Amino acid sequence: MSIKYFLLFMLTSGILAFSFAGDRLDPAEEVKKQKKLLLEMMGILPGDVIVEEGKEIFHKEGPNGKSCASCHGKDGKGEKLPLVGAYATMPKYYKDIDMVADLDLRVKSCMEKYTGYDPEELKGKKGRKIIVPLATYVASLSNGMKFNVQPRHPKEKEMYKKGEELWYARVGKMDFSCAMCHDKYGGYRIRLQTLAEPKKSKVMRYWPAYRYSKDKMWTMEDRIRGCYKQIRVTKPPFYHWAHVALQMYMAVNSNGGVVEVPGFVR
Amino acid sequence: MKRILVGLVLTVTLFYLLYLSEPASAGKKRTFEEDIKQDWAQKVCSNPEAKVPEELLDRFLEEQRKLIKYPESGNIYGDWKRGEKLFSNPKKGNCYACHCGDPKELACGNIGPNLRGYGKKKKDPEYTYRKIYNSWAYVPCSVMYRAGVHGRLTPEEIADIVAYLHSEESPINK
Amino acid sequence: MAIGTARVRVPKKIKKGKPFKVQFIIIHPMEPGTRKDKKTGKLIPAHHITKLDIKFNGKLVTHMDVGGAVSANPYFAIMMKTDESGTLEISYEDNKGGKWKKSVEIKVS
Amino acid sequence: MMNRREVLKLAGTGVLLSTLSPFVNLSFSSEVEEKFKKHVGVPMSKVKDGSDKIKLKTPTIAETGANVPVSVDAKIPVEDVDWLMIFVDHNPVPRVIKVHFSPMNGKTFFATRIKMAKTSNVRAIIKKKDGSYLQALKEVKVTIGGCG
Repeated sequence: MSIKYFLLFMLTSGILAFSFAGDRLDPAEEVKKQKKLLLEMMGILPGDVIVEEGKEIFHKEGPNGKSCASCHGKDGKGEKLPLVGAYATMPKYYKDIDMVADLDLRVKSCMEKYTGYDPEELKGKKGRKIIVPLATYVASLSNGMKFNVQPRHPKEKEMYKKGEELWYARVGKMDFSCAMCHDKYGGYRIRLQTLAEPKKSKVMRYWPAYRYSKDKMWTMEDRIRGCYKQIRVTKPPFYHWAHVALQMYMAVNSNGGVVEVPGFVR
Repeated sequence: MKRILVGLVLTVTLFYLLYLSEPASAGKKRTFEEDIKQDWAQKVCSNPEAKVPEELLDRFLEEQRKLIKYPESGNIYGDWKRGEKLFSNPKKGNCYACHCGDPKELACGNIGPNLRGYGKKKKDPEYTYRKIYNSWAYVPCSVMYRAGVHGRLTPEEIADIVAYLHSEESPINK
Repeated sequence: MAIGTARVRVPKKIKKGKPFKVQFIIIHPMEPGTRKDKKTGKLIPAHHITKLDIKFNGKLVTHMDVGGAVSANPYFAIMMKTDESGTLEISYEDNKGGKWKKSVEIKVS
Repeated sequence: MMNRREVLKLAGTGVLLSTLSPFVNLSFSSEVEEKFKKHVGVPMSKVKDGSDKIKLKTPTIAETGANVPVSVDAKIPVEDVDWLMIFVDHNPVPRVIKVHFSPMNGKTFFATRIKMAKTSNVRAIIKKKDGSYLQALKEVKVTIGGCG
């Protein structure tokens, strides 16, 4: 994570660098222009390229000769097991793995189970290079559709409950919960960054998202890990139940939101 | 003889300091599960309103007050220049994440009140110290983290921040 | 994503002799070589695009000397004009010997 | 009229400043000037202000230095332009990119996204084919991000 160190370096030096004699800009307003300018300038967003990469992986045969498309059809539009609209119903209970899975976990488990990928290949950061683009592509197949997650299976209900608990749980050395920053103080600023309001903005509809401050595509699992790191709590490993639980809670709160993946966020 | 004694004392202090600087769990990686374990107060605050139920309020406040400790020197008014660094440093106090104060700091948040001119409000520095050490002793379940309780700032460091907020010399009050 | 992959965007309708915008991004880490590794404290070796040529029907339109401070997955935009249809070819190389090409057809009306 | 004491005070300050300045003030800007000369090829003083002709667009405050959009739109016929350089004073390597145009460009336009190490001037420097230099300059403040 070299970029993180680079950021740290320039941010700390940035603090020393201000001298604003005379000009009366509202920093909070000025800062929004960066995103606007980026969006204006770009005929193409890097996120779109990553979706294309995911599409390639989707149609590429795995070690046992099958690709995702073998089961789900070309572009996920197969008659059996179509993926169009699937993301708008996730997280969800899957019988074959007897688990409630979020996007990342489902993609990973499918690759291991049906296309013969070596689980070792999909582990850790190396695996993220395959799973993130693929997950983004799969999610983008639901673009334009409305989120509709209704926990019915007992395990789904349990996940929702755990997610809600985690959402409100004050934890760690900074006593934060998701809710403190994103419900109660949503819309306020930490430094110059306006705190997102995931429930109001129906957050799941625009994740996975491209983060321009990191030049990287992030799934919601990456985002949740980032949040915990920022509140000084050890990050849950990828595909941990906490990701599924929190996304179950946020997904229900995103119901009705129209999927638009990948999003474009700071 | 004297020298040996001094040496012994120094060694012991050194080891003690080493012991202090490394928590028992050093070497072992902390896990998410360990880190989301809550203390009683955190549990009480974990509700959508972030409020302490009426019947628990007295116990809550009393417990939180008891957690406040003072610097060994007894001095709660430190060095404002050191305080400024602690206040600004994103890896230490990071107070500017939520508060504005020095007008030179553009990148300041608005979750907490603007602290510009705080020293002129004639607040008791001891109150300031206690509030930073444990905000929950004053505002139960506040979003302001309990810097002293969790050891994110030492009592001496908090005293420096108190000076930064109160001193006439400090850019907060100039 | 495979390093060096590019995506180019040109307007759908291009008029003869009228300047139009060519935008493209290239997937590349653009490591400037001035950053330190967090763990080892050592400099991370530079790995960035150094040269880029935009040619139209074999003729050089724009040449760029690219430094490491261009953002990761770099984006570039230029204007160009032409009286004839043809092939726009973007070729680029990095300091580690990577060389790539990307072509798009341009039709003027 | 100044009285004697004031004159003395002024003189004293002058001496103090002149002894200090080589260490404090000038060292930084001269470093930039040195780098400028190295990368641009001419001293800063040879480059004229062209802000009326060169439209340089950047955010004034950047919430991340990793990705600062920069676009240059110059009212100078592209036939007259030799090259355009984006130069960031306080980057470890100030020369970000050098773009050589041709008449086929039709317009002197360029846009990209750049990394900025810290708050700094961003310059768009144009060398014209007649050997003259023009520049437009903007300060971009790079700010500290969120939770540290």
